[in-house]
Amino acid sequence: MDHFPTNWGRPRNDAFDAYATYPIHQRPYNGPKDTFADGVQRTQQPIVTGTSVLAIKYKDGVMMAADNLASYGSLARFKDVQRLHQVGNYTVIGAGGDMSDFQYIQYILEELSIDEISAQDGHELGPIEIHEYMSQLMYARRSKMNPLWNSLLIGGFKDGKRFLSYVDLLGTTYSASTLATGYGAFIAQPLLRKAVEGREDVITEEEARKILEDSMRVLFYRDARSMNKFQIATISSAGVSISDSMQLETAWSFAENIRGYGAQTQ
Amino acid sequence: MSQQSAFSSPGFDFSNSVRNNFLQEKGMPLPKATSTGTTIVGCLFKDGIILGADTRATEGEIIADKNCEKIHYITESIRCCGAGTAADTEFTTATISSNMELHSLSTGRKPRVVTVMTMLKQYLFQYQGHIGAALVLGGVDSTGPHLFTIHPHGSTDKLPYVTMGSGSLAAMAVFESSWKPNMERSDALALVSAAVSAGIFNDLGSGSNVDACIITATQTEMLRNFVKPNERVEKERHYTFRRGTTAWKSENIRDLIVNEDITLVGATGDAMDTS
Amino acid sequence: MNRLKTGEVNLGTSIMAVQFDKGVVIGADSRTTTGSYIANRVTDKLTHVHDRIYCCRSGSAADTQAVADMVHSHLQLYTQIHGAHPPVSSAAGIFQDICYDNKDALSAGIIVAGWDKEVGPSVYNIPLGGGLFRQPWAIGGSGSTYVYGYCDATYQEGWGRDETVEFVKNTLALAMARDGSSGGVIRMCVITEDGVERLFVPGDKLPTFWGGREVLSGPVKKSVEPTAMAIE
Amino acid sequence: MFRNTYDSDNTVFSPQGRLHQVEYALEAVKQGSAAVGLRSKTHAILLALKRSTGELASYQQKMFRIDDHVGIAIAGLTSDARVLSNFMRQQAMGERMIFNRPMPVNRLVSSIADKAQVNTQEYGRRPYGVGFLVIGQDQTGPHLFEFSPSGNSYEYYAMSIGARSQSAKTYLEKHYESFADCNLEDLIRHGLHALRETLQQDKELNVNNTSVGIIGPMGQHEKPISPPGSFRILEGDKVEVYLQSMEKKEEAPAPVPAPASVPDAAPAPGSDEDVQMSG
Amino acid sequence: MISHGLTRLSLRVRGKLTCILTTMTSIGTGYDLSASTYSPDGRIFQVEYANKAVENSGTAIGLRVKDGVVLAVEKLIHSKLLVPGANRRIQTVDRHIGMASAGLLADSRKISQLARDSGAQTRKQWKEPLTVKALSDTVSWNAQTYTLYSSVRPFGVSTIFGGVDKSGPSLYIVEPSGVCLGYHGAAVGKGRQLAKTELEKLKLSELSMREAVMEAARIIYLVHDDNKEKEFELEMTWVGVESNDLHLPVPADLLEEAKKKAKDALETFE
Repeated sequence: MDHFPTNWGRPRNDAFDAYATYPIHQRPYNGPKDTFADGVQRTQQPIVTGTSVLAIKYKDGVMMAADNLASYGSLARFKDVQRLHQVGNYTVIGAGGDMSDFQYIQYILEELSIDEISAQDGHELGPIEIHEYMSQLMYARRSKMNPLWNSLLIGGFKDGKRFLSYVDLLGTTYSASTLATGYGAFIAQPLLRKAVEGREDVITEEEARKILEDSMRVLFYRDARSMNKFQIATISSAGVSISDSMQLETAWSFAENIRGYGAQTQ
Repeated sequence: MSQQSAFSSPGFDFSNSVRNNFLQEKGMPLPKATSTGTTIVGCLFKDGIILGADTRATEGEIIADKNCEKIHYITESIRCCGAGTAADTEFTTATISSNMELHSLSTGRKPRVVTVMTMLKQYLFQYQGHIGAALVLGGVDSTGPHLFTIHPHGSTDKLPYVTMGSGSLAAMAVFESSWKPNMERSDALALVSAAVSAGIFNDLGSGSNVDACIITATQTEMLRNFVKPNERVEKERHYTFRRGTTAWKSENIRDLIVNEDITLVGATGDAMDTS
Repeated sequence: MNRLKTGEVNLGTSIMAVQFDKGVVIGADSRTTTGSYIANRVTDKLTHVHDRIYCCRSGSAADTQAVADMVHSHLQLYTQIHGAHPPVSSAAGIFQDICYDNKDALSAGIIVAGWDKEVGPSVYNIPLGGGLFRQPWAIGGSGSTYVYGYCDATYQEGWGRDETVEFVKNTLALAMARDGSSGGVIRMCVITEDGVERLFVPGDKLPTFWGGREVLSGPVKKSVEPTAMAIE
Repeated sequence: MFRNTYDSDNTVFSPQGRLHQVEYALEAVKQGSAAVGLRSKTHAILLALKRSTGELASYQQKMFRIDDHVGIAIAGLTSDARVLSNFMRQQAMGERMIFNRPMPVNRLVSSIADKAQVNTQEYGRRPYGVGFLVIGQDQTGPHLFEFSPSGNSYEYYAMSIGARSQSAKTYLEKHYESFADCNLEDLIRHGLHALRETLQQDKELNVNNTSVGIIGPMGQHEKPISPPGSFRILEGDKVEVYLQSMEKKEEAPAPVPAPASVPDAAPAPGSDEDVQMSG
Repeated sequence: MISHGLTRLSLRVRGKLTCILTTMTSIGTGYDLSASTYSPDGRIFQVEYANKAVENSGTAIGLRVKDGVVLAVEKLIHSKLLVPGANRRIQTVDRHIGMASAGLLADSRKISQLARDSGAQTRKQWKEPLTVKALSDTVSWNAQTYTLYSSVRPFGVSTIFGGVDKSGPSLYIVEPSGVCLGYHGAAVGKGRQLAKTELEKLKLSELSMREAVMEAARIIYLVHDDNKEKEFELEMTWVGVESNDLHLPVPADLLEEAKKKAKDALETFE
């Protein structure tokens, strides 16, 4: 018997279990089986998700941006989520992908920070150490077939050096002067590269901010899981600062006189 | 031997599963679990709880038992009706009943219905629905009368009138139309038997007789086969032959007991070598 | 995405919690279904986990009951160890831990709400994957998708108790009217420092909204007022 | 049989609140030949006296590399040292793998100190019978630490352990204020002078019995090191140039202290033999 | 057996005044060789001996004042080769809690490990920072188990835990016996008697953290016995309003000021 009362007492299959009395919740299936059908499936799927994170190097350090949205499928479910997270005094980690896994990562890093503080010996974790740690963690988890479903950008500034690198749910890492995750890799990255590459040591803070804002605007236009409310983090010799949430001006007026999709003119 | 090993691969032999699949495709059914395609109900009345159940057990389209008992004993004043896989319901309630007895001995108190409910739901949740027991739990304890349903995955409901099993829809229809708070004992009993009867007559998985159990603060009354609406009538014709119908010519009686004489050889036996 | 085990008892649900200055209002419908059969039409989905902390359950009935029972037990332990009431954040954190660690095995969407000494009223949302989000108001369950717009348009900060109760009641009534898996009665709790007050709206006394004809009708016949025949 | 009632077991406090078994373990350190460590603003170095059990035997190993940025010199039970140094290597490698950084030296020393503490508190164990001098360089510069079987670790400007280490200590205490600004060659010369103090009267430092461990930039007598500044051990002929630089013993600036003032004479390290486990 | 009973009786009658005497006489009786053995008069000597290890150590004090907690330690310098400031005796347990201890330093490191684990456990289980009280309870519970068995020895440290949590500033001492008590002003180690006397003179609940730093320095300088002891180094940390509720070393300039004032006060005191 399953526990679908509408099935109770009604024949489902004349040859077998005429009264729907089979006890297991999954009805037995005797057809050909997939080789992996009995394997433990642990690679879940992201449920509450964040979209792109952008980051660039500029004259004084690193600047990152991410919007405040956590989606639930196509539902814009949580609209005030911070996806840029400060770790220690020199590092910001920005996350796309599953937000519950990101919260877990934040917890892990908090424990790590407290261990580091407790030592009180003048050693502090910088972006390089945190990136290495995260890449080991992400790779270890994917090797257990149980990945943390995120793509992360880690940016920082320590001992006069800026640092920017990427790590994702597979443990893949790479580094560049501009980085973008999720849809940003397709939409924003070309813009960022054009604006930044070769000019990393020239771009001022104002200019860097403008580059990121322009990219965030395009993402808002073209990424269906994005939102026009975001934060910018700057990491430089002055330390870490994560801005309040902000909104961008967007342009729509050009559309007012568009008529139809072809020959139509009015 | 060498011939054989050359043609059979080492490891597990799956040839039977191929055969079984073939047989099944040809319409040969797999063995089935005995289940209680069932109507079980419970309702609250003025003085306590009345539980009701039909008595049919099925094995596919075969009626395996025409008069089984589906109201199981938990404690003197707590009873539990089971629907689903017969073996699962019986062993589940028996296990919990045993645990309740021990629990009551160790605490020196009479068990409460919520305790039973909690133990049952935790037990079933642990098995994630693989134990196919759908239960109606009722009883009276120091805190009054209580009635619960427990689903196989471990969820519970607390309601004044409940039904479970394949006949639950038919039975619930009766309750939803006629149940009232604070019913008299006789009215409640009639309602319960009407609800079970609705299952018996309208659900193919339920049938035979109505069992009922009335639990009040002071006593528990088990009314086995309270209503027997499907009494089997006497067969109209007999096929037994009168003694002496067949004639015989000779008589030979043999003793089936064989007597044997046993003679002990070397009565002293050899001494055991203990060197 | 069918995360429910086949045949499992489902809280196809509308649940909600809203914070106001002195406390929180939580609410839920009362329908429990298996498939399209209503297994329980008067379910109580507002579950006590501590004196001033409740949760609203959605998803599998078995899973959410088991999780709530575990959290309840944890919080009793907290009180024993610390000799003080647990903060709502701790309760929500325990819910998250269980939901996150067992995300493959559970289908539970839970809203935790309550009042504590440190921060006053608070509402936490723990959706399917085990994330934890603090919100001024939260909705959940299958019915919630139909009323996001209503909530966005209606909710305002700074409400008192009565306005908040009205908001919860209306939101749930709207969700129940459009979601087949939600229905029955509305149960609400007002949790404040002083206590927990239960509110009940029976199924026949739900607030009603537009329920007119949804088909275009022909021209309405002009009813002619019968006039008294003139008697010469 | 025992010196007193309270010294047979590491889980027993004496009425004075002392742990005799731990104190005896400290004596085991003094059975080993001496090691000296000192540091400047740029370098940290170790010097150790190697013993040989006989004409045909090779000289013992007194120094171990832990990682590029850490090295140790030991005094006491060599077998215990191998266990602990192996543990340190694992810790250092773990830190490189997980955080991509050289492990902070103080944490590395603390990790074995914490390991040693357990052996002073739980029944059925004995405290480790070996002391370390640890030199290392990390983000906060060059360091010198002492690890002892009591589970303590301290950071020093200069330190010596092992047999007759008190004599070396006296030399170091007299000169330590000048170490900070020394170049590598001067630092080694100071180290050799200190180490010489621990020798028996008729012995001299030579290329066979002297080891020098260095962390820090290449010195003027050295060939390039890879990676630059990493831990290296100088032995044999490579030590010669430094031995040459020493001043004659009679002219040595440190006065040889009277043997009576050496407080570590308690169990009288009579022979020059190395301590063996079976011993 | 009879004589045993008499001994016990007589010891009870004589009571506390004979404490030192009985300590001495217990040596060599065999009742003081294990934490799992009572002496005939109901004492556990191993725990008392562990206290001796504490008493041989430099003094550590803690002051709980209106807006925070100040911890100070008289760190005895056994060699002038030691790097000043490097070998800390005050440790950090969590962002908001510090500990100062007197006794076997290696044991105190183990205590700090226990304490940090307890912090991590609290954050994991309850998603909140642990309170100083809960921390001290956990550590004392652990310390107590080390007084029960012959297979281990008690911890040879008394630890002062100080921090700021949701109930405000708090200060506790955990002793080798596992006893755990809260204090306004706490002192352990060699000079604790004098330190306590000095602490009692202060109106601790009215002091500010800065004032407490001055007082703490003065007390440490006061209890240090120049004649008997080696050199010492004053180590001081605080947690509270001044440090943004983080456990941090007292800023260098303030520490210097406090040292100077303490030395001046010492001269006038004498």
